[in-house]
Amino acid sequence: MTGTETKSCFFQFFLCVKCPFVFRGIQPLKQEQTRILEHRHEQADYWVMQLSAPGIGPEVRPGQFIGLQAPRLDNAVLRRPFSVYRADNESVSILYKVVGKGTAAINRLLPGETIDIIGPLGNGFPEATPGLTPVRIGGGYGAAALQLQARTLQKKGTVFFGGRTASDILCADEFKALGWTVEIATEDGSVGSRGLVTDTFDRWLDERSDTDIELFACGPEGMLRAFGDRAVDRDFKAWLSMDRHMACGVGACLTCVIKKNDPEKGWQWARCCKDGPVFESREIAWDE
Amino acid sequence: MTGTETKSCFFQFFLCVKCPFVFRGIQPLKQEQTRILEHRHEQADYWVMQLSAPGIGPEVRPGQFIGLQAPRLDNAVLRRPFSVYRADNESVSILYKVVGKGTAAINRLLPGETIDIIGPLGNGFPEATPGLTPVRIGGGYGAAALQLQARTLQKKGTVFFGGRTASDILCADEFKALGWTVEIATEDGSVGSRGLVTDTFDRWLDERSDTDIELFACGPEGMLRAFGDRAVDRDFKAWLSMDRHMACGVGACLTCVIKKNDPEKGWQWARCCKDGPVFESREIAWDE
Amino acid sequence: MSDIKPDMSVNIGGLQMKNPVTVASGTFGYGPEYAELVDLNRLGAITVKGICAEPHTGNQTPRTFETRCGMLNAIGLPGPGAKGFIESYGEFLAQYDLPVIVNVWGKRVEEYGRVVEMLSDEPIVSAFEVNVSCPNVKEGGSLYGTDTKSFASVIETVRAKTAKPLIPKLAPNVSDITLFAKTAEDCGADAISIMNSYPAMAINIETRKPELANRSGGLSGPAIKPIAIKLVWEAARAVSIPVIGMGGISCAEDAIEFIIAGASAVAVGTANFTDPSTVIRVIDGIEAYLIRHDIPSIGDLCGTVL
Amino acid sequence: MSDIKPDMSVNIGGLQMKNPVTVASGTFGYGPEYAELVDLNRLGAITVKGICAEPHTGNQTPRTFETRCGMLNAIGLPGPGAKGFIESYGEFLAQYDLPVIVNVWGKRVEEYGRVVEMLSDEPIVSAFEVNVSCPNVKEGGSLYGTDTKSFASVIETVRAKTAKPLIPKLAPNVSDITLFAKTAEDCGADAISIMNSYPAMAINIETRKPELANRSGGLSGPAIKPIAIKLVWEAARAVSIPVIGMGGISCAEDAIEFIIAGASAVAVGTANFTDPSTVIRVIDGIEAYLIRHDIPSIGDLCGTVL
Ligand SMILES: Cc1cc2nc3c(=O)[nH]c(=O)nc-3n(C[C@H](O)[C@H](O)[C@H](O)COP(=O)(O)OP(=O)(O)OC[C@H]3O[C@@H](n4cnc5c(N)ncnc54)[C@H](O)[C@@H]3O)c2cc1C
Ligand SMILES: Cc1cc2nc3c(=O)[nH]c(=O)nc-3n(C[C@H](O)[C@H](O)[C@H](O)COP(=O)(O)OP(=O)(O)OC[C@H]3O[C@@H](n4cnc5c(N)ncnc54)[C@H](O)[C@@H]3O)c2cc1C
Ligand SMILES: Cc1cc2nc3c(=O)[nH]c(=O)nc-3n(C[C@H](O)[C@H](O)[C@H](O)COP(=O)(O)O)c2cc1C
Ligand SMILES: Cc1cc2nc3c(=O)[nH]c(=O)nc-3n(C[C@H](O)[C@H](O)[C@H](O)COP(=O)(O)O)c2cc1C
Ligand code: FES
Ligand code: FES
Repeated sequence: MTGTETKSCFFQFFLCVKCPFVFRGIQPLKQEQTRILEHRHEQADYWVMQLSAPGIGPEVRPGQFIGLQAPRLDNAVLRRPFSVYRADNESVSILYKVVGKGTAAINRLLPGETIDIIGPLGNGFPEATPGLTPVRIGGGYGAAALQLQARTLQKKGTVFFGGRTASDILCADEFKALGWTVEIATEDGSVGSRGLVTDTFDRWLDERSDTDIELFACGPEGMLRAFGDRAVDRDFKAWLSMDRHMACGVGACLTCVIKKNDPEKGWQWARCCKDGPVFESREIAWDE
Repeated sequence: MTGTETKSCFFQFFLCVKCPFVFRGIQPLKQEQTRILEHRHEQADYWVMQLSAPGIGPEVRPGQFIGLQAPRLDNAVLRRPFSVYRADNESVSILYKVVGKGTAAINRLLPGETIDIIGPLGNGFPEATPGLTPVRIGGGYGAAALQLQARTLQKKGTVFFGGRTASDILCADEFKALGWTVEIATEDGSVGSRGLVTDTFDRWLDERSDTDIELFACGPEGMLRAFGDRAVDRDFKAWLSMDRHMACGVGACLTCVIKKNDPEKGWQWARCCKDGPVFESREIAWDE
Repeated sequence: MSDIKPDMSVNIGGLQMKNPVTVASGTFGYGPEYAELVDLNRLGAITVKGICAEPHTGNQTPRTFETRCGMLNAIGLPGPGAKGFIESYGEFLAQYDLPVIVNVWGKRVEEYGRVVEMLSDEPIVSAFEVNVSCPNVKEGGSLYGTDTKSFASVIETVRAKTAKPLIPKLAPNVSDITLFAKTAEDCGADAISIMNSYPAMAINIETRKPELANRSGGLSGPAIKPIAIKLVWEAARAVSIPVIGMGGISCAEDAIEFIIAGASAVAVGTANFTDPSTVIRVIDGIEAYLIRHDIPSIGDLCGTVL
Repeated sequence: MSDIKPDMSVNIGGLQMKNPVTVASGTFGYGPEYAELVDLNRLGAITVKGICAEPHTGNQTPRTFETRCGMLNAIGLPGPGAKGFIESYGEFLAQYDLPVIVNVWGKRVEEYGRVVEMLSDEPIVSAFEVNVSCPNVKEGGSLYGTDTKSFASVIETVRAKTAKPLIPKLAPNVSDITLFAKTAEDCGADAISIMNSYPAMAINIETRKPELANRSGGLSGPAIKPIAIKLVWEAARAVSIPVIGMGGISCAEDAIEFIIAGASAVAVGTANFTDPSTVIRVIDGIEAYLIRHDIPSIGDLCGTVL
């Protein structure tokens, strides 16, 4: 949804009905057989995989994701969602962490092998508001979507990374290369300051004279919520990319629903895959 | 069973009870994690795979088989049975044809990858009877078990291969190298004489002055049965290695049963995996 | 092999379909969701997500969980209600050459009647699939599907409300599916569909919590196909109304197996998630099979198991 | 994490097992078959292939067929009969420190009584698992498992013939498993086991013949695990006798899931074919889990689902 409203509806179900491309502009969803162009180790459990995708690559907006079918994993029925980490006219890349059977199967693939993907999925981040200072908050693989978005911006800003330890901090060098200020906090102090990234951010914010900032965040839910709270308290906008278990990725199955505030009913469901995954902090009805 | 009888029993179930190794001598069944040492194309859909197997390799008798778990085939619950094609102190090899999902999965494996096998399974061929002329009949991958057996013999004989076309004829050169006479018949005449291998064999037999032969055969059931009939008619012994769908491979599940003649009941079941896979033609109660 | 195109069309109790393939309710949304990936005009019909008279919120999350060769779902039938459905999707669906099977449910017998009544005159609605077998709503659902009396009362009630094709969707968790198939036929159903997802559960052994917020859910996907084939085989022989078969279809071969077992049409469910092109591959694959085997019409294959 | 070894022993209605793991009937023969690959002394118990009073030949072949994440079987309960079993395997089994659960069946109620009577005094027999749920024999089997009256008459009959632990094995294809669990308890059963393979079918689309000679068979393996977990969970809460859980267990995590759902013991079936070392890995894995989670005894884990 991310900002645009047509008319209020049950579950936002029919937003895309009259014109299925209303939120996508001219970019329709595609299913594409891709070839692995590169598959390299990034750090710790993180890997980068580049896929040939001349159909999907040029259409991707930052914050969108793809649904990837793990080949050779013959007992899996669901695709795995991954944010787009890089996209160009010929390819898309993902930055992924090996956490379970699907990502382990993907990890065994070699360049030249084929992967079936659908995308681009979701609405991605909204356009950055001119005049506001860009702030980015990332945890773990959340850095992937953020840096793709940062690449599209003229304006430089500050990015805050948080994690348990050094290996959870990704893409810091890329942000530096783009000219951004990078602030890092790890719980064990193995890189950056020791402690929570919220503390680093609070100190930074306290030192500023204004709150003319706009925040885009992607990371674990606890982190997103903490920054969402700050956005409300300190009166700035925070666009949060939410992570939900997904089955279809296209809005059909109603697996990935998330509670959105609703003036009449208290809350109503929105589909993280189709209506999100990015929501403004005020839209989200956090669980008690 | 192959020749040895202890006492008549229901299903031959308790043959191995008092001493589980009675038919195996000192060679117990083993489960072994093997590494692929070599994986090469033989011809058409046939491949040879050599596995490191210092536990099983030295124990194998010709005509025995292994139960191979197709790695990466995460939706399969059953092992696949393959005759041992070569065995030495360090390894076993199989000669296999890609026919379905299991063999296709095996086919994708590379040297260095691991495979879990159990073996040696079944009783294999009995000792060749001294004084009798060895005759071997093979079709398709049946050649694998036969040539391993031929390697253990001093005496040379004649091997007959039959198949639809040239690519179904395997191991002919190996038999020649062992000093055997090789007779080939293919239905399309692409190699050897055109026609059925039974015809070639009948002509050969008619030319002989005696029937002091002993026949070992491994191939499609139709072929085995045709030679089994000849063995009865012409009064020689034919040891037939029977192919049945298998689940456990060790005699536990009663999937692979085959009808054996029984003087009292007409027929009784025997387990192809445990009591076979080799049966003397007279033991088999062929279906109508 | 013949040169003439085989006749793929089927008539499911009055519902005319250009080919025997639809999608399973709840796995394909209401139409727009997959419209960019799948040419809706190719489908024999679309079966939309379960609708009841009023809007419904469904269960809490997590709502699905992947299992080996299958998945659990306990979505809990959220939906916009009968009015909301027509308002939101009526115009969209009318653009296509596509019969619409509306899957309906209710918490009480009268609610089944109400939703069918509300939708029966809508031109966009081609047929009703009556879900008496949802494992994921406490009310009604599962009872109506496993007790022949309650089942009959639901079917009689909806039958009185519409002349459009009526297709009860049977519950799989019964000892004798033929009792329900016959009851459906006796109560005037035009066809039956088999099977809904099977009541099932998964528990996370680290948290000791069920993997679904609803605790249990329904198992679907390739894992259950052999169960579905058996149920379709038994039911199809017991009644003379057509059967729509589903449960684990992920390729044309699976669909053909259902048809040989006795299904007149089939539905692709979970496989839409695995691969959205499945339903098109199934349609093309069935046609190719008919051509390869020189079978002039799909009806000639139905129920031909030996 | 604790240093003391957890207590793995369980008592299943009078049957004392050193750990909660047995094998599923029909997947492990009578003992000798896997004895070269699996150290039988490690098992909590062995459950042997179904035995009836007289020798039985079973079904024609093909008898099994692999499906996605599972298999179908229609072996048809061939076996040496009660006398043949003792003659052939009694001495062999007596060599081990291994309780023997004998799975019994009959074509009629009296036959159930007869096989139990014939075996009850045999010292080698530790307990009876009563198979009222075999999907692959026309007679009795499936009826006894899906009709509470017939079920009760079987259990009462065998109960009268033995004082040894009696464990009815429930059929999964019922709408309400708790009815059968309670009936078992009421008829004096000491425990119940859940589940048998699920009635299912596969058809070869080229020959149009069923893949099994018996046409239909029973589905087992990882595919059905979520169904079994749900049944065990429901049954265990309905009765106070212990439940032996099975259905698709292929690793320690699967077994632990059953135990958390309410099973007091578990059985490994189809996975013996996939990997004969499964049952040992399951035993070791459960113990490791108890140690890792500081759980002093396996009983403390049973039924702890939140
Ligand atoms: C919109 C979106 C974007 C994502 N982008 C990325 C990315 O750029 N890089 C990346 O590494 N990961 C990303 N993820 C998470 C990724 O999808 C999961 O890590 C992956 O699906 C796990 O698959 P698996 O089979 O390896 O894990 P499983 O074996 O299925 O499960 C292992 C663990 O992962 C968790 N998990 C499973 N599915 C999901 C899911 N859909 N979302 C979150 N956690 C899950 C499970 O709860 C479990 O704890 C994204 C998820 C979403 C919803
Ligand atoms: C004792 C014995 C020894 C064997 N030795 C060899 C050998 O040396 N080389 C070789 O290539 N093959 C051998 N086979 C056959 C081999 O086991 C099968 O080809 C293999 O299991 C097929 O697996 P799949 O998953 O590729 O086929 P599937 O996808 O399971 O089936 C494909 C086709 O193969 C048939 N098939 C499946 N399982 C078996 C089986 N157990 N036996 C026969 N046909 C089957 C099916 O009916 C089907 O037509 C042997 C079989 C037995 C019983
Ligand atoms: C996510 C999901 C949602 C479902 N929702 C419904 C529903 O609303 N109404 C219904 O009758 N069946 C519903 N079903 C069941 C399917 O229509 C189908 O009967 C079942 O999934 C078996 O088919 P499959 O194995 O091809 O998925 C749902 C299934 C899934 C997986
Ligand atoms: C080949 C085979 C034979 C079986 N024979 C029997 C039997 O004789 N008696 C019985 O009660 N169950 C029998 N079963 C059912 C199993 O004991 C078990 O209940 C079922 O397979 C589910 O467990 P699993 O998924 O771990 O295999 C058999 C199962 C298989 C696969
Ligand atoms: S994952 Fe299906 S609706 Fe979002
Ligand atoms: S395959 Fe199990 S007994 Fe032969």
